[in-house]
Amino acid sequence: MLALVVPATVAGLALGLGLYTFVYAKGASYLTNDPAACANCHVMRDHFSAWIVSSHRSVAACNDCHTPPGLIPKYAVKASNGFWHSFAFTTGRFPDPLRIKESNRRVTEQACRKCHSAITAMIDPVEAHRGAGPLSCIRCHRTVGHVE
Amino acid sequence: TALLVNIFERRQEGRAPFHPVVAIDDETVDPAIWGRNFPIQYDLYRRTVDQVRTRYGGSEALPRVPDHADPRSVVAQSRLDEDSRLRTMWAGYAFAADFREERGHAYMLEDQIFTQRQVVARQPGTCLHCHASVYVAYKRAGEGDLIAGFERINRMPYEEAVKHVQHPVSCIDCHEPESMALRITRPGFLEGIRSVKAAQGIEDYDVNTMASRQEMRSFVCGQCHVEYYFRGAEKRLTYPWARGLRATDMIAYYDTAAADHADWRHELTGAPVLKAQHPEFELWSQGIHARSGVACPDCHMPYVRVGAMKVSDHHVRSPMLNVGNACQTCHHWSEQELMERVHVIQDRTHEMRNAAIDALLALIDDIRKAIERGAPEPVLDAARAYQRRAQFLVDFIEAENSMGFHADQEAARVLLHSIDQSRRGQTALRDGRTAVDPFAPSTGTMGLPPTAEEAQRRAAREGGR
Amino acid sequence: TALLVNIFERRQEGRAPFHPVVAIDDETVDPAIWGRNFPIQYDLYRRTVDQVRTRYGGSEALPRVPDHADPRSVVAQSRLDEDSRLRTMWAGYAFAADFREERGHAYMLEDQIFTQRQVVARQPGTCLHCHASVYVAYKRAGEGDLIAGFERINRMPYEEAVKHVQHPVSCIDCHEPESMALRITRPGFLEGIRSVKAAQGIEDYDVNTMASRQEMRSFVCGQCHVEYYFRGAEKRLTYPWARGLRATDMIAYYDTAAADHADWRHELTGAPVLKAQHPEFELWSQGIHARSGVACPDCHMPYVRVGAMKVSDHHVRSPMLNVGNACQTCHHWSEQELMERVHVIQDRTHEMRNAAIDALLALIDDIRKAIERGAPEPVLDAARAYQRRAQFLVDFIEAENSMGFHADQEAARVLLHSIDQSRRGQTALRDGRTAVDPFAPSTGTMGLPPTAEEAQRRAAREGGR
Ligand code: HEC
Ligand code: HEC
Ligand code: HEC
Ligand code: HEC
Ligand code: HEC
Ligand code: HEC
Ligand code: HEC
Ligand code: HEC
Ligand code: HEC
Ligand code: HEC
Ligand code: HEC
Ligand code: HEC
Ligand code: HEC
Ligand code: HEC
Ligand SMILES: [Ca+2]
Ligand SMILES: [Ca+2]
Repeated sequence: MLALVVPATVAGLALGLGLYTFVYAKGASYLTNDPAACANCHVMRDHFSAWIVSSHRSVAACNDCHTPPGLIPKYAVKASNGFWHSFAFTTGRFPDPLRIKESNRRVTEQACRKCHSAITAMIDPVEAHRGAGPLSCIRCHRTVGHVE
Repeated sequence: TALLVNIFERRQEGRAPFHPVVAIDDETVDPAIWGRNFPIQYDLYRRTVDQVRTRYGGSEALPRVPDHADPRSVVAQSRLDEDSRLRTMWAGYAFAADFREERGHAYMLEDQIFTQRQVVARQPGTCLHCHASVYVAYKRAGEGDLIAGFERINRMPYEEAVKHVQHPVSCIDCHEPESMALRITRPGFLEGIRSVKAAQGIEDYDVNTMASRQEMRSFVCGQCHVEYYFRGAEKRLTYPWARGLRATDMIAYYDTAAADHADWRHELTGAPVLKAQHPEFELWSQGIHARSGVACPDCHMPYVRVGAMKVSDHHVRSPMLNVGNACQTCHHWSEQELMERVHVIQDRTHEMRNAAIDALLALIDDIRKAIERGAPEPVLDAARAYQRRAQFLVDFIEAENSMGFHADQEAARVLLHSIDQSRRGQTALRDGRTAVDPFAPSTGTMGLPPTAEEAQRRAAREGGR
Repeated sequence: TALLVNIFERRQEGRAPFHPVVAIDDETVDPAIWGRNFPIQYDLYRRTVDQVRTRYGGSEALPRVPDHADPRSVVAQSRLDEDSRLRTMWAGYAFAADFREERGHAYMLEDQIFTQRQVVARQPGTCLHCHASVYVAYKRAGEGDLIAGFERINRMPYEEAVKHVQHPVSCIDCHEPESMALRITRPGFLEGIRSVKAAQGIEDYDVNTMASRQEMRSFVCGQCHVEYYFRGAEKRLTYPWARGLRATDMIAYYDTAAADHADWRHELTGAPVLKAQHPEFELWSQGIHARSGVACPDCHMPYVRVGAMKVSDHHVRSPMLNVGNACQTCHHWSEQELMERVHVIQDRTHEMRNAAIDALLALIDDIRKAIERGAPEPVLDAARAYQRRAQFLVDFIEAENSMGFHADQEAARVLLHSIDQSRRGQTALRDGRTAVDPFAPSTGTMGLPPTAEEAQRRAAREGGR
């Protein structure tokens, strides 16, 4: 019995807290495309300033690389990131330095293709063969969005 | 090429980046035919005839007067003239007659045919494995069975075997005709990599079905840029990897499994010595780049933009001639700074290599003198055992072609042990000792480093950190 | 422009908003007072009492029963018990009596006062230079003249000199009270760095006015984490850098300029030997991190988020206890992977170090035996000259505290030459040779690497890439 109640309560609390902070901590900025919105959080500022000086500042904003194409998936990712970032931000429970999560790294990898599939058409298809792993753009172009 | 076109079309919403004009199958050896479908790669591939020298690599184009025996009008510089100590190290072996700086892929077949090493010694068909497009030749000689054909051609005298090939390494040796995916066509590597994986506890490893794409990017090069020897009378090409890929693992292998094998008996000392050869793949596997998932083509065939397309630069060459594309995507330092970093690493390796060669030559000279003054055989044999080790270790780094860059600390470790073995040999000889100290240094990773994929998965498990 | 941006951003964070609650001047030694103005840094600073062991670093907290002579209830583990070969290497010197793993800054003064090395030998006041907050003490002893006070305290017996100090290294030793800017307060470094710069052709180098901020970030550590000796009767603290910062440059220095200097005569061989000590600064200067503008605090005092603010982690310690902040800002690998990379480098170095110590001990044993059987002095002296070199080189890496990490290939180069000198000594002895081969390996950079700033300026000139 107790075993059921406790987690439930915790979840409830987390959700409540999450929703609260989502609003309070300007989590709503997730719904815009304005990079400055992301920089609302001081923890995002390093990445903002590193993006400002990157080769992509004038061609791609945060969401171009950190959300998948298509409205539904886009806001799905935003919702989850928005919730977790807000939650993490409020609880202060997050790694320093920040590390992109595997799922978000995949989102970003796909983002490259959104814009560059033409130039990479020749090198990309080879991956389609066998269990051969996909080609990772970030492996070589890690700093396109953020100059270190 | 149907499959390939489909892939391109799916990706390109109909904009295929190339138009297959000819059909290519698993018998198409001539790169010119493949080139009709992939003109960019073919043009780049043909540029491997260029010769430009770097501080320790590239190659110098030396003009020569062609003669009946050797029609080449240009060769690479002689490494023997650059450092005549090599003649002493290899005394009594074909390498003491002719050893040149290696050059581009375009020359691999002619350089093998016309080297003086073919004149001073009779070579087996095995040699072709890495100097020609032998894939189809093997299949034909084996009536469809690659390995059977490989074994048949190994046993032929070189002059006869060479009649079965026409081209240097070609598209078909690295690519599957339908998909252009990378593949391994060389029996030496198929068996070699299986033996390493077995040593790591992975049974029946089949590289062509089990390797990741990123691994394949290095394995295709590892088909040839490796240490090898000809096992037994059937001259079977063998990569001495059963104990691991490190030079010290190979010593362990040559001290036990292949204790009876010697490439030749040293002319001055009578020691049963070994010739180490181009272990780029093995040394790279111990370095920080391999550990970081950086493959040979990342540096030697970096992507290059041609028109609206990015392609792998099939002009395989020294990255020092192409630092911009080869290094700067990952390292944001200036070209000059990156070259200096390579030179610092190479100069240090070169200094250590020289010290190790001097130590070896001192040992060789000591043994020679001991023979003259009639030292007892058991004592001489102990000293010869040390020479065998010391010489293989220093030759491993001398033969490796990056002058230590592929794994700088590991290269130094190998040279340090070479000097230590020379030291033990010199003192054993003077003390008249007949016992040979065991040799089993064991740090580093015996096999290939964790792949980028593995590292990623681990990182993921740790929650993105 | 990777690094500059980092540094720039950090400079911003470095300027933390602070409200001075007490006045601090150039006489304020007590860190607690500075701590009133900078509580965060002070709290972190005090954590250097923590003791945690890593594979090759950190330190182990060994409880002991305090006694009258030594009131410490906890000490670090003994390095002599871990590897008793060190006792033979240092036979006849105080280090053979007591040598422990070093621990946090908080212990520096007590560990120096109570080491057995103080019991078996009389030490000079010079020792304090790196174990206490001596800046104000020097100024007072010199009536305002830092150098004069330094010279006066050097000459005092330790027991007397120690009365002039109260604290381990403190804020005032690294910071200017008004601006909190970094500064050099140690005469040994002021003179040492001037001598290197002079060797590089830069005259009258004044570190406090001419060094860049990024350089200062390493120089403050270089005040103490360096090789040194006491010159002449006045026991003047001297850093042997006049030929360069590499171990091999120091051999050249000790073979010529300081040929008459010996730290002690080896008990078993009578060789005039040298003790190498903690050359972290020198080894780091030869590594890829120094070359990339990465300073000691980047790894040992990385920026840490405290609330909304980032401060330098004044809990100076092993980065292996803090990989996230210390390494992951620059390296996007998992913590586990980064630690494995360090361990691979350290394990290789450890293997080579062991081989070099064995070779040295073999030489020491040979000389001892040669003395017993009454070999002629000139022959013994030649062998002793080789011992002096071989021992300093291996001790250089043994004493350096990163087990090769700070410059892995260079550490291997030093160990390789150590074995080579042992080898030459052993053979010279057996052949009864009296001549000593010259020793002048010369690759690498003699001084400090081009700074990040220089490298970037060069990059900028070449057009940004
Ligand atoms: C051109 C593509 C691109 C754009 C635009 C971009 N990023 Fe990124 N971002 C990346 C890539 C690629 C990574 C992963 C870096 C890595 O794996 O080291 C990343 C990682 C991150 C991280 C995680 C930290 C890390 O290094 O793993 C944060 C936070 C981040 N981005 C925030 C932002 C913000 C905020 C913006 C807008 C101001 C932005 N990004 C714009 C490509 C981009
Ligand atoms: C409510 C404050 C806040 C806002 C607004 C915000 N972030 Fe974050 N972000 C954080 C925090 C806190 C973390 C660390 C979370 C973690 O690593 O667990 C983070 C981490 C990240 C990461 C790396 C970790 C991961 O989840 O992959 C990326 C990428 C990122 N943010 C992108 C963005 C983008 C793009 C925007 C704007 C659309 C944005 N952030 C807006 C607070 C915020
Ligand atoms: C919103 C579209 C967009 C996205 C998303 C995007 N790029 Fe770009 N990228 C561009 C444009 C536009 C340019 C500049 C024109 C050009 O050079 O093609 C560019 C330039 C580049 C360049 C050349 C300049 C340089 O920095 O070297 C590289 C490399 C690159 N992108 C890689 C990437 C990678 C890798 C990703 C994913 C992490 C990515 N891009 C995501 C649009 C995009
Ligand atoms: C193995 C390293 C590597 C990988 C993986 C890689 N690239 Fe590149 N990329 C390069 C190099 C090298 C260049 C420079 C080519 C040149 O300038 O000739 C480049 C250039 C580019 C450019 C700029 C071309 C131009 O000059 O405008 C874009 C855009 C690009 N890459 C996108 C991508 C994308 C998207 C991916 C993943 C699908 C990717 N790259 C994967 C190495 C890589
Ligand atoms: C991180 C970059 C990098 C990787 C990865 C790499 N190499 Fe190299 N390689 C170099 C450099 C740099 C040199 C030195 C070139 C010179 O001195 O001119 C070199 C030299 C060589 C040479 C001699 C070239 C010459 O011009 O004489 C060969 C052959 C070679 N590498 C093969 C390989 C093989 C095979 C692999 C993979 C198993 C590999 N390399 C992986 C950077 C790399
Ligand atoms: C079929 C055997 C074979 C394969 C496969 C092979 N190589 Fe080679 N490679 C050679 C031979 C043989 C030479 C020397 C040719 C000569 O000197 O005539 C050579 C030469 C080289 C050189 C030296 C060029 C110079 O200018 O000195 C480099 C670099 C090189 N290979 C890299 C690679 C890389 C990278 C791969 C994989 C992508 C690879 N090789 C695959 C056999 C091979
Ligand atoms: C396992 C693969 C392999 C085999 C087998 C092999 N080679 Fe090579 N060979 C190479 C590679 C890789 C290079 C380029 C690197 C180098 O020269 O170190 C090379 C370079 C050469 C060169 C040019 C440089 C030089 O040494 O003058 C000649 C000539 C040569 N090989 C002859 C032979 C002969 C003769 C045989 C048979 C006895 C043979 N090779 C067997 C892989 C091989
Ligand atoms: C020594 C090995 C080797 C040889 C020979 C070779 N290639 Fe490749 N090729 C590669 C590698 C490695 C790649 C990169 C594949 C990957 O990343 O999966 C590649 C990629 C390609 C691709 C995919 C697009 C690209 O450029 O990355 C095409 C098409 C291609 N090669 C055509 C050819 C043709 C045509 C020839 C003969 C003229 C040829 N190759 C010879 C090693 C080779
Ligand atoms: C695909 C990415 C990639 C490419 C291409 C690459 N490197 Fe690296 N390099 C790395 C990584 C990763 C490391 C390990 C350090 C780290 O994690 O940042 C490294 C380390 C190094 C180091 C320090 C290690 C040592 O041995 O001292 C040097 C020097 C270096 N690279 C030079 C080069 C040069 C020169 C080239 C081109 C010939 C090159 N790299 C190509 C990714 C790359
Ligand atoms: C790139 C990172 C890096 C830089 C820069 C660096 N170090 Fe280290 N240092 C390390 C690592 C890693 C170790 C090994 C720690 C261990 O084994 O636990 C180490 C070990 C040490 C130790 C022994 C620590 C212990 O726990 O016993 C000292 C002392 C030290 N370093 C001082 C310095 C000084 C002084 C400098 C500058 C001149 C410096 N380091 C620069 C990474 C660094
Ligand atoms: C005034 C001299 C002095 C200065 C300045 C100094 N150190 Fe030390 N350091 C020492 C002494 C002495 C010890 C050993 C203390 C002991 O074992 O009791 C030590 C110990 C250490 C250790 C070993 C800690 C452990 O757990 O083993 C590290 C790491 C270290 N110092 C790094 C640094 C760095 C980084 C700097 C510069 C920011 C620095 N030190 C500045 C004298 C100094
Ligand atoms: C040039 C600076 C410097 C001078 C002078 C110096 N030390 Fe140290 N000492 C250090 C540093 C740095 C460490 C920590 C690194 C290490 O232990 O290798 C240390 C560590 C120690 C330790 C703890 C580790 C051990 O060796 O047991 C003792 C005890 C010690 N020193 C005693 C002395 C004595 C006694 C003298 C004078 C004869 C002296 N020190 C002079 C810098 C110095
Ligand atoms: C062994 C040297 C050393 C000692 C002792 C030391 N610091 Fe620092 N401190 C540093 C270094 C290095 C920095 C980084 C400065 C920079 O980047 O320019 C720093 C930075 C600072 C800063 C600037 C903000 C920051 O955190 O980067 C403050 C404030 C500071 N120290 C206060 C103190 C106080 C208070 C003490 C005494 C309790 C102290 N320091 C003792 C080396 C030291
Ligand atoms: C401020 C940036 C920075 C920090 C902090 C840093 N590194 Fe590095 N590291 C580099 C650079 C730059 C290189 C040279 C290769 C390159 O240019 O990417 C490098 C190279 C390396 C290499 C390859 C060289 C070699 O010796 O094999 C290793 C391993 C490494 N770092 C580990 C670490 C570890 C472990 C830490 C933390 C204790 C650390 N680094 C901290 C920037 C940094
Ligand atoms: Ca070459
Ligand atoms: Ca320690």
